[in-house]
Amino acid sequence: MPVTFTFGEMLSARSVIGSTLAELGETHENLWVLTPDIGATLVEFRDKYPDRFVDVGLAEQACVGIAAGLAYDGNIPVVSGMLPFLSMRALEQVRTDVCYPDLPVKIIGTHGGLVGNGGSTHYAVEDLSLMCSLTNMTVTSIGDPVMVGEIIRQSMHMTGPIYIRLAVGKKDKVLYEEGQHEIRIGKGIVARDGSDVTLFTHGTTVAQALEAAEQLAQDGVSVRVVDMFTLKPIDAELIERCAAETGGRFVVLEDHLSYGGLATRVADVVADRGIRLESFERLGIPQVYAGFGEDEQLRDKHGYGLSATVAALRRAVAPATRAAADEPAAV
Amino acid sequence: MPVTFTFGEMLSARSVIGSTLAELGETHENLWVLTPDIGATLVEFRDKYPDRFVDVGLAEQACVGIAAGLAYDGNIPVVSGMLPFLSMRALEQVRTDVCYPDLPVKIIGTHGGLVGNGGSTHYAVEDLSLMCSLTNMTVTSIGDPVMVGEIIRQSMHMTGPIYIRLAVGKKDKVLYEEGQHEIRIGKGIVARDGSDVTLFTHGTTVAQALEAAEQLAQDGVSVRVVDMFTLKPIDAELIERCAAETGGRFVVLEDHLSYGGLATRVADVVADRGIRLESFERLGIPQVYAGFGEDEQLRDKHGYGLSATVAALRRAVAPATRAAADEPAAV
Amino acid sequence: MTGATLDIGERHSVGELTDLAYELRRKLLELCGTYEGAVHIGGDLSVADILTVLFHHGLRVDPDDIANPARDRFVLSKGHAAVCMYIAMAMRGFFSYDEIVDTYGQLDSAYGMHPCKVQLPGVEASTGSLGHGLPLAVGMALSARHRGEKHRVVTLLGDGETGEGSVWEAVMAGRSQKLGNLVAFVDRNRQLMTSFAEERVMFEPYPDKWRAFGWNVIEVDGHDMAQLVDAIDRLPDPDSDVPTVVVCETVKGKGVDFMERNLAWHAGSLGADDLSRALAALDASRGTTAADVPPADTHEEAR
Amino acid sequence: MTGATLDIGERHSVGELTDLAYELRRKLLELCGTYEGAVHIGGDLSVADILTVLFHHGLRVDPDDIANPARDRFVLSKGHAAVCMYIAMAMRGFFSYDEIVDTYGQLDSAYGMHPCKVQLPGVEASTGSLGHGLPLAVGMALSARHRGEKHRVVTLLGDGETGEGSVWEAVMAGRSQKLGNLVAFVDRNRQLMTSFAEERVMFEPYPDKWRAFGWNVIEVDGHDMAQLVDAIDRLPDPDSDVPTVVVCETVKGKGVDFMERNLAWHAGSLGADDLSRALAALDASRGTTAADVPPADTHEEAR
Ligand SMILES: Cc1ncc(C[n+]2csc(CCOP(=O)(O)OP(=O)(O)O)c2C)c(N)n1
Ligand SMILES: Cc1ncc(C[n+]2csc(CCOP(=O)(O)OP(=O)(O)O)c2C)c(N)n1
Ligand SMILES: [Mg+2]
Ligand SMILES: [Mg+2]
Repeated sequence: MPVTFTFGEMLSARSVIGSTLAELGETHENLWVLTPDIGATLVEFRDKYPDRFVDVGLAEQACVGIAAGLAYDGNIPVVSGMLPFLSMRALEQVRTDVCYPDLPVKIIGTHGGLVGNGGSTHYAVEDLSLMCSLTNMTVTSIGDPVMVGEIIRQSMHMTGPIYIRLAVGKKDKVLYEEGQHEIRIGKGIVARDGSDVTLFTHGTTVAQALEAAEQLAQDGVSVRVVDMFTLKPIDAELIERCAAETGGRFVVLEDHLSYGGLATRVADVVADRGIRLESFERLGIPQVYAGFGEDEQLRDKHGYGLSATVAALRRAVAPATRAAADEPAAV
Repeated sequence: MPVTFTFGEMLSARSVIGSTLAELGETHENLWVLTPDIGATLVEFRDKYPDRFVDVGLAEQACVGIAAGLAYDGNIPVVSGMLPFLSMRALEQVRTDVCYPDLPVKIIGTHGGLVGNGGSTHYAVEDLSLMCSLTNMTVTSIGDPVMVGEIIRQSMHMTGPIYIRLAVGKKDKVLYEEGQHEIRIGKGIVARDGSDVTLFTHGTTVAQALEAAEQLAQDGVSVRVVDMFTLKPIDAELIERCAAETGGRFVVLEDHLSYGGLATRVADVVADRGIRLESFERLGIPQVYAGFGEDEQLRDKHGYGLSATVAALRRAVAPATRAAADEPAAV
Repeated sequence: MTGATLDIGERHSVGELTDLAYELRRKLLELCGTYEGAVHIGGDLSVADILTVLFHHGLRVDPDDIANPARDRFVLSKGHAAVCMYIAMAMRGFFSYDEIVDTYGQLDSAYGMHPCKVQLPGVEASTGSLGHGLPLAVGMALSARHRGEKHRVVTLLGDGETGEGSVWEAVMAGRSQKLGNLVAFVDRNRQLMTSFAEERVMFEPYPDKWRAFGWNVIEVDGHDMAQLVDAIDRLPDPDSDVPTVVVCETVKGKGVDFMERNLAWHAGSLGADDLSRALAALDASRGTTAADVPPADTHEEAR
Repeated sequence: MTGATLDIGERHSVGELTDLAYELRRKLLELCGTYEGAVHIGGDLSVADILTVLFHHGLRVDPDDIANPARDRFVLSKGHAAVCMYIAMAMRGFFSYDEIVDTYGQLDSAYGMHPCKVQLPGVEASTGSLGHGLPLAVGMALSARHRGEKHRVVTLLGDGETGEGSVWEAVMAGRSQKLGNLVAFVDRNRQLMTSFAEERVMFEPYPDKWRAFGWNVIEVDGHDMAQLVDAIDRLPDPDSDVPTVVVCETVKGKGVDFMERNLAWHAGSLGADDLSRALAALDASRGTTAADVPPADTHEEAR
């Protein structure tokens, strides 16, 4: 049963994972769900399909390897867990057992970004960079809780692996009205149109981006917000179009290290296509281990909160824009 | 006893590792060498300092964790092994146990790139991307066997971690005459000067880059070859200077996926600094798992061998240069 | 433990240690009653006795000289019990309990959900991702051995944590490197985060696993202070060849009836009402050990 | 083994199997004599009997129907013995031996240093990085169990490989998932790449480790064909609850005196001269088992 929702409402993305998988378990008899002891949201699936639910306990490597073994035999395994561990502890298994034979294993989890106040062992801040490094991997980061269900559903048709990143996933704002945007893996979403500057973002910071755009609108600045929820393959056409249509002004905002994630994916396209930009600025996690604090506090502290986003957008549209001083010293 | 060498000679980089560590073991009583059963070249160190040599067998995770434990107690541990395994199997240990507390652990190993004919489980083709993703990590890739010793020696003064990548390391050409270049971690080496186009590279393909430059010279094209052996922190000043001094024409050549490695590091700088390029082309491993074959065969097959390098340089200096057709379809 | 240069500090009787553990649990519950976010209270309560006996009897450490090279090293491998360690250390004089309560989990606090050596000198390693502590401890024990130091390296693992392969790699390394100065405590509370042990992961025969990996095994009731003290006093000489594991039979949530062996209390927070209920339960449970708590009803659901 | 629908193929006597293993070793040495690069000949020779008994007696597989869902699955976890598997499979009719010899390790060959399922249908998984095969096998066995299929999933590991934590995670999972259809062979040749077992890594008491992890353990001389056949014939019903490990006591380099228990022959290549020496040694060693080969002189050096 698809979740019903209302635009602007708060929803738990985790519960969307749970209910979507339980729904798909019905139509896909080869769908399995595996977890390394992070199964709280999978209870519905577990209770309906106990034979296709595998909790291996604390054993991320085996979890991914077992998923690959299932996939070799024609199954569609979903590995669900906490991304700081799934993206690193099991990385070689993801690369060698899943990506190399190009198996339809889905990795989905929470704690992407400086979220959850667990401290630096518990933040996945380089996960998108790691996953984009892997051949055959499709990499996504989702902010809208309803979209989580949509992406999982679309991914059922994929022959290769996909990585789906969430933030904490306990309380997430529904960003899009039903049918408002075409949602397709590999295509960015113009979440808000605009013509002065493009603000690229993904995941948990899409809501913040929309808020920043709204503030700029009050100054008469028209900000385009692109929800680039697919980082790999990247929507290069859209990036090129945005450069042309928003005066070559780009700001990239993400709850991820500011190098290696979306900002770097955009920089790759800019270099490959010889796109001439007027300004380019990254808002994301600097080269530090962030410590404790609530999500918003950490974003503010590390220079990619709402006010920093507003400031960066203002800088982007100001004359003589290149803000070289903002470039981190050594990266 | 430092290795003596002659320019142009073939030398085993592995034996340089072995002899350098054995030499440093004498002056640094807190230097340890650890390996997960890849100890053949460490015999000299092992025999001289058996108490500071730890072979844990097949156990990459423990190897890195133990190294971190040693470093917490004031030691300088070197972990030596095969990079496909060290860079992935132990990645979370590298991130969480080494990089987060910023410990002086050195990771050095072989099989960076499509080398050694071991097949796709045995090639480290995304390792530089992975390592550059880690905060506090210094990332290097060395082609000249003598330089390997120099970099290890320099790294003894570092307070944080370093990653040192080699190819197979059995037979490597001495590229630089003694004292010819200043070698400093964090600074690129202009291995050959030139004014028409810059060819950035690192590691095993530096020799190939020099050969390509020589061929272009016969056509009257002046190629600057930059050995960008430090990928992180990247020498942004040098990149900016090269853009200005070689007509904004860049080719990046590397035995690594063409996204995520040096080419991407350069693209990051280009975007950050708003560098206007006339042309930019990546030569590296495309998004495939490469299969079997000897090093040179695989480079040729995958479009980054010598002739492909020569062709790319010619394209770069040809009028109306942007070779958009060469951009991979989906990355 | 038989250290070399560092004095063990004040000597406590088993009764005093039991009182200290009670005090530690009280403080834990109080923090859990005031802090808004979730606290890993289940796994904290399950190691309160172990951490008490370590910081007040077992470990040769000096709160006034935290970098003394002769100190015993303690690595909290089950890093989610950080706050229990912070308070145990505060009670030993390392930190201020009030500062812990006042800043826990707040921006830039040194006291967060998992121990961070970078931010909190006095803890020996940054942990929180499970399966990391034992390899670190092996490295520290190797270093001590090499320097001829006589201190021990002690680590505390969750039983679920020992599902991690990295743990068994380190178990093998500790044995192969002949580290008699290495001691692992396992909090054998028979619960993971979302399941009971044996329900989804079969750990039994548990102590045999360590034995088959060549370790010296001591089995105790992890809430019986006399047994814990005895285990520590029986540890082999740090110069010996075989590392020791102390398998502590424990109860997750120990001391608070509604939390005991209850999957819903892996982590949680107590309102003021629940706090007084919890404190009353704690008083009622004084003097009980793991053997007194009935086995789990494994049909109950994780929340 | 007792499969469901697939026939086991031609039945061989122990004597015939022994001859097939001899033949396999001959072919291995010949390839090692012609191919210029290094071959993992030590670890190949150590599993030649195991792979022979599997492909000619144990595994219900059909070279003419490689995707038959009822087939037993075989995962070569110690992927560096790939060429030994290729030849064993060729002898069973899967591949052409000549094609293996002609293309081994060459550009775009399907036959390379480590098995690649993508390039070589017929092998069940891409392996080579050690510690991956058992988790894959657990997944395949789970799938078979779920579908009510009666086939087995068999994997072959190196003893050194079982130092990897990922192996123990999968050992635990295989037991917890109650996979009686899962069988692991361990090539217990007591050598890693650069050291002898027990010298730097203590594996003993080795079979106890598997027992303590809840597996059914069978111990055999891995070069004694009668014992190997017997072990396979004694495997429990695939529908039973406990996975089985067959710990095979073996000799790295078995059959060639100058390679036996010699660290220098983890990998290598034979010139024409050495090839004839090796073949002569092979003939001389016919009929010997692991028990006949003296223990290693562990003071010899790895090259
Ligand atoms: C590598 C890793 N995976 C997952 C987690 C999330 N997690 C925290 S506690 C826990 C359960 C641990 O069980 P156990 O070790 O028995 O400790 P207990 O909860 O009983 O204290 C899990 C899965 C983690 N911290 N690290
Ligand atoms: C994860 C990993 N680390 C290292 C290697 C390199 N390597 C190949 S074989 C080998 C030794 C393996 O020992 P064992 O499992 O006993 O197999 P044997 O050599 O005896 O056949 C090593 C270290 C590898 N293939 N995979
Ligand atoms: Mg537990
Ligand atoms: Mg072996």
